Amino acid sequence: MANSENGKTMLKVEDLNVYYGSIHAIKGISFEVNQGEIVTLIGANGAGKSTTLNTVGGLLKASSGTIEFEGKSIAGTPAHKVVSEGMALCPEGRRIFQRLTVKENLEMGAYTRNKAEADETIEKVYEQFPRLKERFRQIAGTLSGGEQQMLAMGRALMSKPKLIMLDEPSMGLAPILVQQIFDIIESLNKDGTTILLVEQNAQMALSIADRAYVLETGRIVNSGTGDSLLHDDSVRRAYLGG
Amino acid sequence: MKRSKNRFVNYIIVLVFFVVFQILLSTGHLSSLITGQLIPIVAYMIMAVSLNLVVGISGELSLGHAGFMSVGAFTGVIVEAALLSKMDPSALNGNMGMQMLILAVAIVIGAAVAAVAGFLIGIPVLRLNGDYLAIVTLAFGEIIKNLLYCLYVYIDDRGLHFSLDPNSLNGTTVLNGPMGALGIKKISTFAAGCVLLLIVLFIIQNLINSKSGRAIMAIRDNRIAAEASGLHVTKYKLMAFVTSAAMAGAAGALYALNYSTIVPKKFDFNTSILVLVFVVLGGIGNMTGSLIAAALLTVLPEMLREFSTYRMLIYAIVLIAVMLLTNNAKFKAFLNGPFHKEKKEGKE
Amino acid sequence: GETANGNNGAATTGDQNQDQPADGQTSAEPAGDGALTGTLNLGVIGPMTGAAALYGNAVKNGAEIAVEEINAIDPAFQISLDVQDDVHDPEISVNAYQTLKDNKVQVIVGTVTTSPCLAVSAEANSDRVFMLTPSASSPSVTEGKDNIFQLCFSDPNQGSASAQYISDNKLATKVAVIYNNGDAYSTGIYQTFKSKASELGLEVVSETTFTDDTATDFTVQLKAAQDAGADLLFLPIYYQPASLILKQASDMGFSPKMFGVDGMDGILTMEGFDTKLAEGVILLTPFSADAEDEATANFVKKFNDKVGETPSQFAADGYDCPYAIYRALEFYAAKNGGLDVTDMSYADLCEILISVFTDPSFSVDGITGQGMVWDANGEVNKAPKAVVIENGVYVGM
Amino acid sequence: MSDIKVVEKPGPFTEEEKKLVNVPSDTFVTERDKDKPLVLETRHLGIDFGGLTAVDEFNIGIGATEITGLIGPNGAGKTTVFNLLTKVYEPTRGSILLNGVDTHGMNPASVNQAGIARTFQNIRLFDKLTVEENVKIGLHNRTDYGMFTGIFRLPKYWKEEKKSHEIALELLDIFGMADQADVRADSLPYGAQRRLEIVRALATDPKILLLDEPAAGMNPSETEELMKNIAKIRDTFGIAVMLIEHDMKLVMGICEVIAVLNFGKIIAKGTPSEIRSNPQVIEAYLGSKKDE
Amino acid sequence: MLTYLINGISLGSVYAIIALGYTMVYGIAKMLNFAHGDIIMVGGYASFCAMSYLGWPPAVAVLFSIGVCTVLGIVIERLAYKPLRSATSLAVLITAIGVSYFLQNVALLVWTSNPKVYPNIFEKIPPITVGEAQISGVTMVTILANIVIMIALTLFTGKTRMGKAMRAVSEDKGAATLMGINVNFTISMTFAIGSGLAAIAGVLLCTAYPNLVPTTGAMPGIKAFVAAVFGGIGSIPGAMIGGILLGVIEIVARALVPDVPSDIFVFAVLIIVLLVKPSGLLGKTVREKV
Ligand SMILES: Nc1ncnc2c1ncn2[C@@H]1O[C@H](COP(=O)(O)OP(=O)(O)OP(=O)(O)O)[C@@H](O)[C@H]1O
Ligand SMILES: Nc1ncnc2c1ncn2[C@@H]1O[C@H](COP(=O)(O)OP(=O)(O)OP(=O)(O)O)[C@@H](O)[C@H]1O
Ligand SMILES: [Mg+2]
Ligand SMILES: [Mg+2]
Repeated sequence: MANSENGKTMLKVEDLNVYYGSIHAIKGISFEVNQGEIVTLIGANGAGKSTTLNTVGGLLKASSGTIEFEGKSIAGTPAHKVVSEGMALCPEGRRIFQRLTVKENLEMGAYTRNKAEADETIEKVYEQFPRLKERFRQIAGTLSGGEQQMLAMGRALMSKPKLIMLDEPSMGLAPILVQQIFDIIESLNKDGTTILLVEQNAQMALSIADRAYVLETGRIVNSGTGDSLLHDDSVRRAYLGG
Repeated sequence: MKRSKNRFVNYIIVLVFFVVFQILLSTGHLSSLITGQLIPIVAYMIMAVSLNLVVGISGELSLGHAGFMSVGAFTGVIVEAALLSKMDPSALNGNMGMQMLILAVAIVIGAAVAAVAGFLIGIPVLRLNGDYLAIVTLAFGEIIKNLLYCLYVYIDDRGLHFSLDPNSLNGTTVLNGPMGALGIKKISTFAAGCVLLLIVLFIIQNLINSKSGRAIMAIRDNRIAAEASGLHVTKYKLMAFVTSAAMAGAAGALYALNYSTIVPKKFDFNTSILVLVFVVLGGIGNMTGSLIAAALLTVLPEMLREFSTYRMLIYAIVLIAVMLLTNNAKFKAFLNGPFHKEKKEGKE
Repeated sequence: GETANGNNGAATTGDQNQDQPADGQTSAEPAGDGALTGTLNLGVIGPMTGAAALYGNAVKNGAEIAVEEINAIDPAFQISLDVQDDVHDPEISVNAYQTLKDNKVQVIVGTVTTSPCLAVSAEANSDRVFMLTPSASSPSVTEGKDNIFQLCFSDPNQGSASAQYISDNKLATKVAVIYNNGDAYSTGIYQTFKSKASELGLEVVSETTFTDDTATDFTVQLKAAQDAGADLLFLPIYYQPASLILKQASDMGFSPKMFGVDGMDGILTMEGFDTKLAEGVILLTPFSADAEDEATANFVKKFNDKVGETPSQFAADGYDCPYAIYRALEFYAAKNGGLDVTDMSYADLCEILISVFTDPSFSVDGITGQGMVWDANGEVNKAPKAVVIENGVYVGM
Repeated sequence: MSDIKVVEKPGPFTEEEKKLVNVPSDTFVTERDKDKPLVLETRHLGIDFGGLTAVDEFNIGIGATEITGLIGPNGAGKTTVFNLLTKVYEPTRGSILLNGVDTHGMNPASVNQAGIARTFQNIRLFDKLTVEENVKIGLHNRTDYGMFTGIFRLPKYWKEEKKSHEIALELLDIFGMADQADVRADSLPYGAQRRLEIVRALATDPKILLLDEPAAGMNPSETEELMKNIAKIRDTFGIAVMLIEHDMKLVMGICEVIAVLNFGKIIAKGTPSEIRSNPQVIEAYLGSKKDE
Repeated sequence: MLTYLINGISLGSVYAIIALGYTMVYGIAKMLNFAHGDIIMVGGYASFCAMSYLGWPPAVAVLFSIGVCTVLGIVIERLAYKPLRSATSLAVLITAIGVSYFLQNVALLVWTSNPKVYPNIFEKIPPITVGEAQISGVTMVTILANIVIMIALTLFTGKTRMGKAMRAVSEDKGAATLMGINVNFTISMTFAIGSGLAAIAGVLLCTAYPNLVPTTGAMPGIKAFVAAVFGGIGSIPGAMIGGILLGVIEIVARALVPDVPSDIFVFAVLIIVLLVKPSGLLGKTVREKV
């Protein structure tokens, strides 16, 4: 969390509105993520965290509002182009390619890059998640829940993004791995990757985040540095379990 | 709650449909075309709601529904011929009661035989899923059609005879291979069709709203969870499939006894597809939609007759356009316009 | 100048003489002079789209040419044609029929194909609409229906005539048959051929079948015929599959005599067809586009101009039907001191036409037969012509 | 959790058997269940997927009203154990005894009818049915009328439907969901979906309830609520609960006995405090830097 | 018997080549493209017109026909299927049926119902005689084309970048997007290739059974669909094997039981095979992980 001071704005979202049919899920939120930061969105179930990430990542269409990535509006840009510009999303529910093998899944993650670079990154991912290396030929759909979660994260890393958005990366992971995941996030950040993190585990998320936003029923109700929110009473009561 | 309200909507639709057209019919305000189409429309409505039980409620794609209709149709014809051979043909003229009795017997037996066919094909086939099930039902429909091509049935003084040899025909021919059934006595009536449709709706809708129907839908939504909740999957899939087959059989008998001749070829893949189009267009799982789509799409090609050679072309374009429109989010929102607001207000 | 004008005027007045009194021109008087006047609404039903569109369109085009000619003969009598598509489906065919009734059609030419015709003829029979089918050849079409008539040979007629012809001319000793057992027409001819053949002592050594769904590969059927030592192959089928059979037989080096029926006519006119394959094929057909009589030549030319194709037997049947009806009405008018068909009910016309068609003294000369007469059953009586294909053209036998 | 007393109950194995296979310990049951028969026992249970042995020598005995935790690293085979118990997978070896009856030859449906109900790691609801209908599917085998009665709406239909409506609402009320009875299941928030799955499983009137990561995706306060409810379920219905969970607060908070799985084998069994301080478990699962 | 086998293979190789296109589109776009048979028909007409009316040499005509069908496939996909990306698969199925009717009726208006006899473009290839039977030139070309296309498709989907993208798209379009894959382009390409293959199939079908009418593609299309399922839909070698087996069963059944329509046996064997192997001969059964 060191290099946030001189970071210029990497992602800027303004007055974003998203509907599911007639359900108004995101009600005009604005936030930004600066280069080199870890920013986290916290909020109860159904607050709209995943919706926000999916909209930024291009899986959902915003009904209004602007999304700028590195100064360029990406609201109308097709999602796959945004990926090649350096943004990656590790979506909720993993969405790995069930019938492909572990290795093929990882290779898909590096679709926008050339093979040599990809081969290099894959070794790094294998280092971070040795289980994936052990199982590189297994059909991904038969992996255990936690293994799939590792694969999803590994796949997102394969594109070597400038900005990575992680939707509950620790979900379903054993405590020992949760710790590891947060370590990985921090080390990624040290290597210069900007991170937008959504976590149920608010405690840990806030403790590594530079800044955080609190989302409640589609609106941002609070924001500040990770530390300040960690000690904010209302936040403690609502999201940290007392 | 919503579902049970819909149920009465459907009965009312059928009743209104019946009353309006019966009045128009008896006052001579209907064109010959519409008059002639009333019974086929009712038969297709039954086909559509029964297929919807399989496709919409049970969630299986069936491409051979016309096969069951065919079984019911030809069974119905044979039953009629067998019954008529036992009586003086003139006794039937003007004897509405007798006609209705024969029709009822033909429909019931047609439905029963179709149900048996559904059971036999259902037991093995329902173990498959998705497109594999679809292809097997398609295969079943084609097998029925081809079997009927070489089935010859006749009645002589020793009774009813079935044969595969065209040269064995003797006495009164009932089924003549590819020529199908000839000289059927037309005993179907619009009123009888509507009664049958109401019965079918009654059975299907009450089934859906009973514990069995819930089980069928649960299996559709998540087979593994349904098993884990103690449901025997095959039993309920079979229940939907056989019920649906029986109703298609009933529709077939009603349909067949409205024409003086029917041919096996009528009940081919294209007819199965046609009924599927009714179901999808009317909305999968939506019985009201099935009724309306069946009626409209049966009449549509006839309404396009003035375009002569462009008729089927326009039909194809209409079909594509309707599919695109009904699946277009904006268009849907537009259709739901007024309700839209209500919902929003209700929520906030 | 005066006379010509006068005639034209007469015709016009004749047409509308319900509204205005005739202005002194006797030729326009409806009754008394045996003239046929008025406008006849004539319906046609057949497959104009779908897999059998070929046959329906041939009939339609033929009928249209005939109607143009008839309308040019005498402005006092006009036919207005109403063509409806039935996609070769009995249900839709009945719909087409009902549409024609709604359109106030008075007489129907149709339907083109057999299965739909069975369904429609039953309706027409109970409604009392006169129907003349150009090509639906099953005897069931006319059986027990006094107002349904055929212009084509009936299946038994063709089936037994074929057997008879083969036997009489000693064309073969061992006969093989390939027929479409998913098709009423083909199966119908096969059945009567078979019984006549056994009656005549013709040996049928191989009987094989196909359906519309499997009408691509005939090698098995041909092999069976070849293995059975057949020296004649009887093909009671339409020309489209027949063309494939001829090709595959030739590829196999199997060359028995080929014998077809009226459905075979048209084979020579298929675009791109190698007529050498059909060399020596014999068929019983009432029509030959190569016939040299004036009527045929005239029709073939007009058809060619209109559609750009040589007409098949279906087209010829379609052409003869309106003429047969026209002649029948003329016949009646002449006998009964004139007839104005405008707004006549179809039931009245039906009785008139039945009486004429069953009148032994009524006969029609058409391009599909000279002196066609009908029996009370509705079946036509005309001489089947056997032709053999030589050098790509029909040659009478 | 200090009030829980765990006693050793003679396990399913004879002394000889224990020597043959490496059984870490005998079955533990709470004092409460000491005199009641075990609800579930497994012997030498195991399954292979191709070359991979996902579960091996899984031997456990569960007391009649016990809350058992099944924990272990990702891919250890926990979910697979549930799948074996509920016959989603047929075991490669070993046997499962439910109330002393071998479940061999049963299918998922009959195992459920025999008394095992479960939830899934990836939520599996009947999406297009309402909340109440989802619960009624759970009540299916307790609703006593057939297809014919259903179609013709005979008096029994009304009686039974009324009964299951009432039970469904009662059950939903445990989680305070009765007011959402008419909502479609797929429009519920994630947490509520997890709860509904539990209610549905409960509705099948099980003797043992298997919960696969019930707290996944829930925030701390929701998790706390869930803990209370699990205890409440056990108390009200007097059934056994076995749960898989990675949230240590929940596991340590409500489980009376915990089994730890690693590479398909049980590496430790014991009370929460025993497990918490077991060096093998810390090494393989908890991690040394744990923040509790 | 050998004769029947060879004849069966001749017929089957035609089914196989159609099935390859079917399975390709199904495997990637996860839709039953019932209009595939009609694209074959258009391919037949396009090459026929090029040869007969424009006098182009067969090779050029075939290329022309591939071009026409490829463009047609892309256009159909864009106009009719793309708007339904998020709709149920049944909606797409019905639309495909609509497209099928549309193509047939356009063909009816353009080329009329009068059958065109397709020229034998492989006349120069002498048939091989095996025992009593002959393997015709077109059969040899068809079998060769099958093998080449099968290998090419397998390599293409397995090895190339585009092929990889196709596999990702077939699994999960949303996730594929997140990988940077242009989903719309990928699906367009799938249809382009599938339709190009349809053109080749059209040429071979019409050469083998030279009878071209607007409904020419319909029945072979359904048979090929059956063949693709038979072999395990989505599996490329499966489509080829399924097609050939289907042809052999059809011919042998006809030879052994001449009185009964051979389709009865074809479909009966299909049902039996699927009961024994629920995902077709070479289809993979993927057990759902719970
Ligand atoms: N596909 C959908 N259709 C309709 N409504 C949806 C859909 N997905 C989400 N919603 C609704 O949108 C709102 C926001 O959901 P979202 O998934 O973004 O929340 P979240 O903050 O990520 O919650 P969680 O912690 O459960 O992941 C919720 O009210 C949810 O019910
Ligand atoms: N059908 C299968 N085919 C092959 N391997 C499988 C299959 N099912 C599970 N496995 C493997 O078996 C092991 C155990 O999986 P399981 O799902 O039981 O793990 P788990 O303990 O529940 O892990 P998690 O906590 O991550 O959910 C894993 O390594 C998984 O990859
Ligand atoms: Mg979320
Ligand atoms: Mg698990």
